[in-house]
Amino acid sequence: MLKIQNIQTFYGNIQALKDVSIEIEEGEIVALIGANGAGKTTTLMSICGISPPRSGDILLDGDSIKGVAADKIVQKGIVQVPEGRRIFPDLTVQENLEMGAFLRKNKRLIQQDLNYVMTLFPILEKRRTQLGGTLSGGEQQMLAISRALMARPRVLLLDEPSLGLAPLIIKQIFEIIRKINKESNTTIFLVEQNANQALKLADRGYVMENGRITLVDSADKLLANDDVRKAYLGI
Amino acid sequence: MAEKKHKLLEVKGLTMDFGGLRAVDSVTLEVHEGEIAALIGPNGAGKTTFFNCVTGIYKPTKGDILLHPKGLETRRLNGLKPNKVTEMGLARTFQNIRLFPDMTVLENVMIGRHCRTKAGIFRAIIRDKMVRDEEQQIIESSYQLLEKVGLARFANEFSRNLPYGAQRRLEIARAMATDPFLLLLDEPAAGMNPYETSELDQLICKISSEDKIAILLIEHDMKLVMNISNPIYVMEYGKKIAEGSPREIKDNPKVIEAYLGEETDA
Amino acid sequence: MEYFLQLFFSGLTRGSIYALIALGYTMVYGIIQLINFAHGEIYMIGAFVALIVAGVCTIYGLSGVSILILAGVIAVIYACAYGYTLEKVAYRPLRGAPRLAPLISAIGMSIFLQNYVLLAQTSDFLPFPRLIPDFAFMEPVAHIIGSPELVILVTTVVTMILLTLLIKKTRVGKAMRATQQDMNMARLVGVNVDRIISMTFIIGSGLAAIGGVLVASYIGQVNFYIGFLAGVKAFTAAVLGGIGSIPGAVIGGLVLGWAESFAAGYISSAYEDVFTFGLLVLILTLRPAGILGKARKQKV
Amino acid sequence: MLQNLKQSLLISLWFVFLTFPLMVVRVNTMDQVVIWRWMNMLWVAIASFVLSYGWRYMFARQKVRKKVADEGGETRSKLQLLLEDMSFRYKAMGVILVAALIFPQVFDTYQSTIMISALIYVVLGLGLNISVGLAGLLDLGYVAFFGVGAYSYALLNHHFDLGFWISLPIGGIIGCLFGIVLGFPILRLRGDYLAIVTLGFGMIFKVVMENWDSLSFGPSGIANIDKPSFFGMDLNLADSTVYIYYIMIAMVIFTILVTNRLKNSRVGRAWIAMREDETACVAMGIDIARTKLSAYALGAFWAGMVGVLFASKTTFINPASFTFMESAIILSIVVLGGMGSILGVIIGAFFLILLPEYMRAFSEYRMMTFGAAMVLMMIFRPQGIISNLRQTYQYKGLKDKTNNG
Repeated sequence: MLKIQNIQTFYGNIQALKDVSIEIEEGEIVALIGANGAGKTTTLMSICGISPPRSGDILLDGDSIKGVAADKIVQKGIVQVPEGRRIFPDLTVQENLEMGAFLRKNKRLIQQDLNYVMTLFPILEKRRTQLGGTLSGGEQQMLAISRALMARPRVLLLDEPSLGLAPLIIKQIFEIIRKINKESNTTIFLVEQNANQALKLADRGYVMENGRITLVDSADKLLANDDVRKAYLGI
Repeated sequence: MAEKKHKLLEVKGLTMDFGGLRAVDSVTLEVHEGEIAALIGPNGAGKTTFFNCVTGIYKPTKGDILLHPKGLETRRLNGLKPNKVTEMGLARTFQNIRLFPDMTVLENVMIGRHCRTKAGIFRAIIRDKMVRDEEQQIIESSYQLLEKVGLARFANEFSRNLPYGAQRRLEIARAMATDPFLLLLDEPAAGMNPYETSELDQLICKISSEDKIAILLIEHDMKLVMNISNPIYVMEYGKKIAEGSPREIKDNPKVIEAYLGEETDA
Repeated sequence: MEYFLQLFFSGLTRGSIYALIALGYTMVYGIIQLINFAHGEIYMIGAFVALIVAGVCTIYGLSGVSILILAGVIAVIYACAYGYTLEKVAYRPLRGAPRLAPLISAIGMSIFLQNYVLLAQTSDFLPFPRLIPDFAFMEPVAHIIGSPELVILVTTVVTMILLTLLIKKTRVGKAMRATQQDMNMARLVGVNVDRIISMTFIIGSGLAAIGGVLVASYIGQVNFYIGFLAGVKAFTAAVLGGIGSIPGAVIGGLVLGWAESFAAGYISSAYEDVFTFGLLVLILTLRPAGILGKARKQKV
Repeated sequence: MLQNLKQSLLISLWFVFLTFPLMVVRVNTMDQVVIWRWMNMLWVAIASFVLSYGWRYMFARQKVRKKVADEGGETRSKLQLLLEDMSFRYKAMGVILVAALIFPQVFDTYQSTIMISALIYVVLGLGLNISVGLAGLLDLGYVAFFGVGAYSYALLNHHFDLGFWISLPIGGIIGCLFGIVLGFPILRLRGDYLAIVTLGFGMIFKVVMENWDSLSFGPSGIANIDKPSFFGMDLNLADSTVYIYYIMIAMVIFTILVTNRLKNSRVGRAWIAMREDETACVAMGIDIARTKLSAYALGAFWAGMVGVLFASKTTFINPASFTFMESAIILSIVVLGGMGSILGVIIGAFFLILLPEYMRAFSEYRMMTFGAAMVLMMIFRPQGIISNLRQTYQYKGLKDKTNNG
């Protein structure tokens, strides 16, 4: 459903992505793993239209979305939970969630989804009127995921959802991600440094190094791959 | 190695709070003469914040940072301005490269010489012999540093036009130009390809052995870390969770857990 | 005491006008970090358009508060159109350019607009028709606060309330706040940031025009150059309050209005502007981010 | 094609609407008359229609250029390449110097006077270039230092009968002292805050000069300031203009020499580094406070000095000469010319000062054109006329040879 074909993305003169191709089928969970600075975040930003690729193409259901404005891409159903959460710090939790549904008009359905994410993460109900910036890291991550869900995404892009969180919360968040995938058949593209966790959750995985995809395989096989283990643990 | 080495940097119970968030939680760490020490840990563990405290960019909430230059008296670095810290002999590089993009490669290194040279405004205008000599010396020594990191052929390029890996090495050269006895490298290998990384590996060892500069580095590339550094300190959630030789670190279940999630089957 | 109250109210009136103009600066700055130097000119154009409408009407024999309202509405519409065009022509092509470029462009636009009005109209001060009658119910307090002041205060308060509602409650307002806090994230939830920036310019310009019309009818004259000083002072107010902060702009405007009014009343009216900028230097030295501004921790 | 036409028609329609009240209706509320100037609508429509084509063309060109740059192609203009050729530069400098020296012999006093004011702005531009162009400290009140210098000389001359030559360094030093004193509170400020505070200083200076009658004689200013003396001789107007012209040429050369040396010195590099990245700069052991202050004070020094000359040239000064507009023009010289580039600033000064002078025929339109030019320049050539040239050093015992812009 989402097809990235040989994209090259630059930051100024620095080439961040070199010939990256990724395919994601409907309903799948695909993980992109790699070290810091490998180009994972850039990949997501290229898909979302924030840093459009200079060459190559990105197709959604066969239609090119390369060069389409970021807000139009959201409208097409690709929604990102960016690295570092990026909650609007001076909006309340409720307002943050409403911002997630910015492009939707149907008030009743929005309310319904609001209730849904509150059951998914009950803590958000409690924090409803609090400013986003005052939440703890884990709560912010939950809010960020919920905000993205409010857009009713067809493809959910997650950038390092485990970053800086305690193991228990990571576990909780990964379970929710699985649940979102199962319950609403949302396609998920997960970018992680925490390779083990990500691959356990995903169906398939891509490994990225220095802006290139170096390995593609099913998640189980990648988990067992010696190179992957070496790359991440230096063992 | 049995002989007790001179302790250069001593950090005791360093704590840094941002609002309600404790980014660094009573971390204790030491760097001795001739060492290449490494500080590792998952993203967001507080490593860079630790660097920023030591180099004076942040003022730590609690704890002591003591510098013991050889043959000089001990200095407490807490609350000193970053330029004073650098003057004291402690230089650093940045995680997200911070070169001076509109200056040439050579000029970037020449900036590093600033705190070791003297010419003021009036002398610069008059440009007497001493100033000219000093200037020439800055050029020569900067050029030598560029040769050392393998960037001499780029000397007159704008630094923004350098490839990524070369920019990282330029940052190291620039930091070395301040004549440090201790060098703090923040993710020097980030964004480098394996070939560049192995070159960097050699460069760091060379700096350590030839220039007698002790090194403390933050790094994600485990291969690099395990190859060249000893001791290794591991941070997670702002706390130091382990320290020791590469072998000890590899076998430490806490470390494996920190890197892989809660699994301990590695 | 009476003198004090007089100064108090004249400071309040003045301050509320500064606040109206300062809002435009602060909103634009909050989103694209640009000192919109031409904002004062938008204020001037608003006043001028109002003068033209009111002038034509009075010459054809119409008069009264309703004319002022008509002139005000047309002035606001035109100011909004100018603000929108200004952004499109002079600032949008410069998105992502070095920081000084849009600032120079803004200064250029300010010079351009001033001289455009000068050429199209005149360099003379034109009297603005007196359209606010002395209300009978104001008689007992007229020596402290006059009818025009009352109109200004009521209008600004109503405008501020409407603005607050717009920003707090509406979809656009929320999008504006979100864009200000994190522009790329706003894009990622589907906000058309370009449109929001245009909206910001339009709203800010409208507010400035309201200020322009009020001042013109209060002071009673208009000239192509009035935008400059008003603009500089309003920007000072915005910085005082903490630029980027909407309540900050209001507080900054009021502080500035009172400071000027009291300083002029008790110390020396000639040095009014010295107090203005002296206050600015003082506050920024003590609190570099302004009264309500937040010091942003920069990431290293 | 058709789409372009439609777009241009729409733009034209929009501008007709936009300019309608101001361009068409002219109301004189004093005499109670309204003049309707309907023809203006036609002019606006035609002008905006034509200009919209030009606008589009420029953007298309810029896009092409950007693509070339992305692919690593040559984007420097022919002029820029020529300027990087050292032998050409030396020749050009020689020619310009000779032309500058014989100028007053060939042209009349009026031309020399215009040239003097252009040269004054060259020095002002170069002075401001130190703080804005090199050190990156945006200063919107620079004209205040110019005023300080001018008033210093006027007052010293008026009260103590001090001559031009002795006052010249004094004016510079007083300007410099003001720079230091005003510099202290703003050291902590960054970027736009700095800009607005400096703007405030500029305004304060003007207001104080307008009102402190006992010191500055208020808005009426100080008249009968001595012109520079030439070995005690009294010169007639024409001769003294020529004399001042040569002083000015010498001053420009002196300024170029000094700023050039500074730029290529340890101090100058620290300024540039601070402009590029303050955090990295301080991590290199550079004392930011001292570096900022030195740049600010040195910039003020030139302004003070050239202020003395300005006062002696006009023999009359009042606060009206030191408005924000002046600061804006000096800043525009620096930015339009090319930040940090000495040659660029010189060209920028001539461009901005001489063009309006020689456009006096269209004097009505010149300020408007000036404003529009600033906007267009920023949009289509934000790096300025001359972008900063790369500096090269020779090493390995070779003699230091520099190439600078």
